[in-house]
Amino acid sequence: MSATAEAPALIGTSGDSLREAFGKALSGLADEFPKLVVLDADIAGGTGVHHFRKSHPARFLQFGIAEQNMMAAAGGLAAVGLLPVVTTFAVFCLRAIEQARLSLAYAKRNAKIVASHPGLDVGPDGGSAQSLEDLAAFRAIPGMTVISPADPVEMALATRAILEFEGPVYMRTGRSPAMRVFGDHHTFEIGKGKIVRDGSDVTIVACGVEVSRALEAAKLLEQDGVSARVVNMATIKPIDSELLARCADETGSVVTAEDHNIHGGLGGAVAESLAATRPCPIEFIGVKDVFGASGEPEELATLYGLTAPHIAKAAKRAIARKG
Amino acid sequence: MSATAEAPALIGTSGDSLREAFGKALSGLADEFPKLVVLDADIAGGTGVHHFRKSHPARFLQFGIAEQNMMAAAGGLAAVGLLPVVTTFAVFCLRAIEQARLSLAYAKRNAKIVASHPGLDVGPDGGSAQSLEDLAAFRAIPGMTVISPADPVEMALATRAILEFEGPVYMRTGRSPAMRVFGDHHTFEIGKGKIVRDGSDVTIVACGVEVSRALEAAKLLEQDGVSARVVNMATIKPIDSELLARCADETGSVVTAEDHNIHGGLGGAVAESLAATRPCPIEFIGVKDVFGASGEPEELATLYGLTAPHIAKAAKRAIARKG
Amino acid sequence: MPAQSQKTLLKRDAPSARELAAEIAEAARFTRKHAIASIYHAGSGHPGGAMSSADIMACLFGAELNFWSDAINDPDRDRFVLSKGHGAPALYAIAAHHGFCDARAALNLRKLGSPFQGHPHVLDLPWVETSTGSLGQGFSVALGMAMGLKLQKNPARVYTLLGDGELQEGEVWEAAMCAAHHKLDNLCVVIDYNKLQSDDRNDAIMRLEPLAAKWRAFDWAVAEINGHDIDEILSAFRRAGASHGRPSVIIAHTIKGKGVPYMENIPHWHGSVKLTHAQAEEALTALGAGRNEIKELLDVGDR
Amino acid sequence: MPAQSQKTLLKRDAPSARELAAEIAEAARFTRKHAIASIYHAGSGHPGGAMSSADIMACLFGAELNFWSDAINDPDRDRFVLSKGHGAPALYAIAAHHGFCDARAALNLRKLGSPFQGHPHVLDLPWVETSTGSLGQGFSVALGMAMGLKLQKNPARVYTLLGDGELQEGEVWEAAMCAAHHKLDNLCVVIDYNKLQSDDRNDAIMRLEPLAAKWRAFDWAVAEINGHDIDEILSAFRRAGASHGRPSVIIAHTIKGKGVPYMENIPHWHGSVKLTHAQAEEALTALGAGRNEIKELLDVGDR
Ligand SMILES: Cc1ncc(C[n+]2csc(CCOP(=O)(O)OP(=O)(O)O)c2C)c(N)n1
Ligand SMILES: Cc1ncc(C[n+]2csc(CCOP(=O)(O)OP(=O)(O)O)c2C)c(N)n1
Ligand SMILES: [Mg+2]
Ligand SMILES: [Mg+2]
Repeated sequence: MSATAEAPALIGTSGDSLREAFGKALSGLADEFPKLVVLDADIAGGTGVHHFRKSHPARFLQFGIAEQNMMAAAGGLAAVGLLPVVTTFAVFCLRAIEQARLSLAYAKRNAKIVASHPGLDVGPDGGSAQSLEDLAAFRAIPGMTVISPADPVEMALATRAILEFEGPVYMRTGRSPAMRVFGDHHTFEIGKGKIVRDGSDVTIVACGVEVSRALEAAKLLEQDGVSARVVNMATIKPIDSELLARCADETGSVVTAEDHNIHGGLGGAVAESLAATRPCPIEFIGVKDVFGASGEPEELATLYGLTAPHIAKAAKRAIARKG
Repeated sequence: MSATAEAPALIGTSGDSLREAFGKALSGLADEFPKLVVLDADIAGGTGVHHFRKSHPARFLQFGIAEQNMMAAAGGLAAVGLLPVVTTFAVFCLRAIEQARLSLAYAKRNAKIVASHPGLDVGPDGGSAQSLEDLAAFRAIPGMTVISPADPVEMALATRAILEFEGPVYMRTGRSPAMRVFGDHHTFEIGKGKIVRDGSDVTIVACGVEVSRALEAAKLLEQDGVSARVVNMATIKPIDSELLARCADETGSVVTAEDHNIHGGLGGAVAESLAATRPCPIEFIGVKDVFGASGEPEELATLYGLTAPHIAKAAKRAIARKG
Repeated sequence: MPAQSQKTLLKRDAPSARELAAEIAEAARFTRKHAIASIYHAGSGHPGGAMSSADIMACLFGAELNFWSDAINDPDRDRFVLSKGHGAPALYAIAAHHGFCDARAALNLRKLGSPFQGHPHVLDLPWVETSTGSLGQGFSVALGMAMGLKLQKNPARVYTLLGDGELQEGEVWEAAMCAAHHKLDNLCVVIDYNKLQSDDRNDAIMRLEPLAAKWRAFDWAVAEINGHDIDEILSAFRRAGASHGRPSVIIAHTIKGKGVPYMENIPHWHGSVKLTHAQAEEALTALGAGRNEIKELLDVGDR
Repeated sequence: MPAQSQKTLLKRDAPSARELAAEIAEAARFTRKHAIASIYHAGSGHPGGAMSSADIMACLFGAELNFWSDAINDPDRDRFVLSKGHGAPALYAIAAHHGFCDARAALNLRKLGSPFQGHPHVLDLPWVETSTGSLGQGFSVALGMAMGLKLQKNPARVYTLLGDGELQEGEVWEAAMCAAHHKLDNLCVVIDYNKLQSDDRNDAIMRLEPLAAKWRAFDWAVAEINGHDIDEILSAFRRAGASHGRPSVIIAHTIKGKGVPYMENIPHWHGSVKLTHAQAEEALTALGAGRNEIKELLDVGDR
């Protein structure tokens, strides 16, 4: 038998990516949510829902490479009492955003959109595939809840939470192997941020893959005698304004960190919230309004300024700006 | 001859709407910009480019009701040396945003997107047609310039400016009759905000139809002894951070006002900018994360909180929050 | 208004064919008159496409959909989606005719506080099945309903009305391909083929012909009919209902503005237009309204 | 690599038909081998669709496009858009074969700092005509180019290669309708009809047949050919070039993974896959590479 008779190694079906955690969680929840149906546009292997296809083939709905039709059809499935979960890459969710707006959000459908391949985390596919806009764009849709969990444990919890939640949700997963941030007793509640490390000089508010980098940054800062608080802000919308105001009060400065354009996403949500409650200096970690490129996620994070040292430096700048 | 033999009165071809000003300006500039071509998706009568169709039929390109193809095709037209201006309603620009992202912005094409029918200004067509998301969504695209002029005079100037500017631009016009704000000697520069009324207690930063309402608010505030500065922030991206920081320094509090969701648009841009330079209390005037409804624009502005009295109240709240 | 008030499979309970056709013709006239009146009161709206679709809508609501107005929450009801959402005035009028809403209330088209928005909105009116207004989407939503009903072994059928200009949206062909692939024979598309769209004739804007060949190549069961002939419409629905393993499309040749001579086949009357009192009066007269009825229709409201 | 170095209308300067076919076959082999090697080095990428399109790409670059690599800025050059952007490895390889870029540099596929991104990017490589990677868009961009060239009375032609799965995108049918309406006979679409897409056969994911009937109904000049037969490909291009008043589509029946037996017709090899050294070696051997060539192709770079 030739070496090549084995199945090829599909990239990124690595057991520890957020998309895998999502796909497995979804399969596991299927019996508990009998109305759940999963919609795919020919990238189940990429989004993690190949697990669901295997476990529940009759409730796996194939739309082909046609994201607009899939997104609006989810509205029809919800209208007849099913619980549709639309899955594709983040950048192709953007392709169907007007459908998400009218046929899901405007109609207040109980439908979920789950987007894999967000941000630089996409890696070698390159700039065309790296969505840096989705958090901003979906956040602007009235009534749309926007979530970006941080690790596989939280992803599993969030998957349950969005199925229990009534209303349209946009949730990011991730392509690359994700660091484990939380223990087995982690809990997740939509709309609630969580202090995952305490500190008094500055608060780092992060989501998605940036949470583990923020924790790393906090360690770096500690070595320099800076006490940094880290908040996992897994729900970007509605943002936890109460927690943010408290953190601003208690630490006096903030850094936001996200794998997204610095405009309009988590940073925008935090800036809006604090400007309305407790204005304070904020430094923004994110991609600085340029497109990404091919490369490994860690290389890209370094090049575009998303790593722990970048966050730590930003924290010092934020602290220096305190009134 | 029966009364009905006359042509019907097309709604909103009122001479003083922003879309009309845009359509006429475009026609007027055609000879100066010989590479200019105008793309339409069967709503020339709605976007104002029926003027261009009439004056320059050979350079008016009809794409039918197919916004995605139109948007990406603009990339091809630009690639072969033409200067394409894509026109449709704001909500249908959203339908083609992934095309704008990849085939225009990522490819750095010199192409312009001009969107009519933004926000509540759309009026009786109702919530489905009232785009409250476009400023946020297009602002998140790397390298995309985002503009929303305030009155017909400025619209004419901005139309010239975007044709002279090299790179992708998203510009909002407007459906309803617009108040004249500026005199004949008004000037317009992309990326520059402008103080259109001076004041010292608070700065109202507005764009589009909200500029005239902001000026009205400043008058109301004056009667109450409050001195409000009004900034016309016609360029939402890149935002004029320098001017904003100066206004925050000099007036200590800010109100933003836009015909858009309060999340991610002008308010978001201002909040991000000031958080990075000169944090101060901001109050946000915009649609509060709900969809609009049918009604006349002024009625809707009242219902959803976009009028001068709403702005004036917000200004007082902002002032009260000054440290 | 039909006499029955409990949910009824109309196809079984129908009166004689001739009586039914007369009822439907009357409903279509009502639809046209009320649509015109509501657009007049609104001061804006799209009359042309409301007129062209009135007979189809009257057949749907009068004979084809399997329920009356008291069964709007019955899970077994057929679904109707007005994918060409700007045709709302016709939907509101036929719904009013069948008692889904108050006919005078429905004249408050496009007014603040009224549920009769410019485009139908599912949260405003309980018998509107989904929100439309952005062309192409209603078809996809209808497809999702058809798919979901089949999955749940619900025998209800799903109908959706599309404009011809709407067929230029790529989403329509995504949905067409998908419905055929999934053999959604519980889905029936009707095309209001009035040959005009916003600005001009389809042929001038973006040619659709050969239209039946397109749908056949997308593997649909295709019927071509006169969309103003009630017998033809009803029999096309019957044949669609018998289609096995394939979704059905009914290409209904219509006249935009049908019934209002000065509007017929004139692109300008697509909308959104403001009707003068004289124009509304002339239209209603042409539609057979007497002086009292005209007064009643045009003198309510503020204008 | 061709001898000419100034811009040349290949169609006129072609060597004998037999020589040309031999040159193209050699270019196709080069393309397949380099695509495999680059995907091996990248550790990810889509081999199946690169293999299926190699012969078409070789015909395009070797005979059909009217320019050599020194004329990439000539406004009169023909344009080629790889609408199925994930086929980039084949594009980079054939471009390297014809001297548009360095062949060894092109092995740096998907690497940080390399211009050979996972999907072709116009700002990274001067001979890439537009950025692709989101299916459907390249076709529309090509349409815009064809329209713009015609407007400017430029006789250059525009070619674009689409995947079969890509045809499920509605944007493709928007563009198809639009190109026919505007009579863009300077536009030629080639479909890499390898019957497979990401996850499975088209038939299982979303049926495309009857495919030729669809394009005919959208009013295109249609040719169906064997996409691995160089004479058939060249003659289809010739007929497309003679089409008057209509855009042309060439439905090229191909085999996904063609040339690498263990990949042929196996959906898994669509991508994005990681090739082991043994797999790459076996593929290159099947493609006719000798031991030295294999060593040369696989031992550059870090892996
Ligand atoms: C996606 C989208 N693009 C544009 C419009 C604006 N629009 C409203 S109606 C219309 C013309 C529709 O023509 P057709 O489908 O033929 O409708 P009918 O003739 O039946 O009125 C257009 C372009 C829209 N509603 N949705
Ligand atoms: C709009 C869009 N949706 C999804 C994808 C993800 N994707 C990349 S390749 C592919 C399959 C393409 O199949 P096909 O067009 O047949 O290409 P080929 O067989 O020639 O490789 C998919 C779904 C994409 N690139 N763009
Ligand atoms: Mg029509
Ligand atoms: Mg294929």
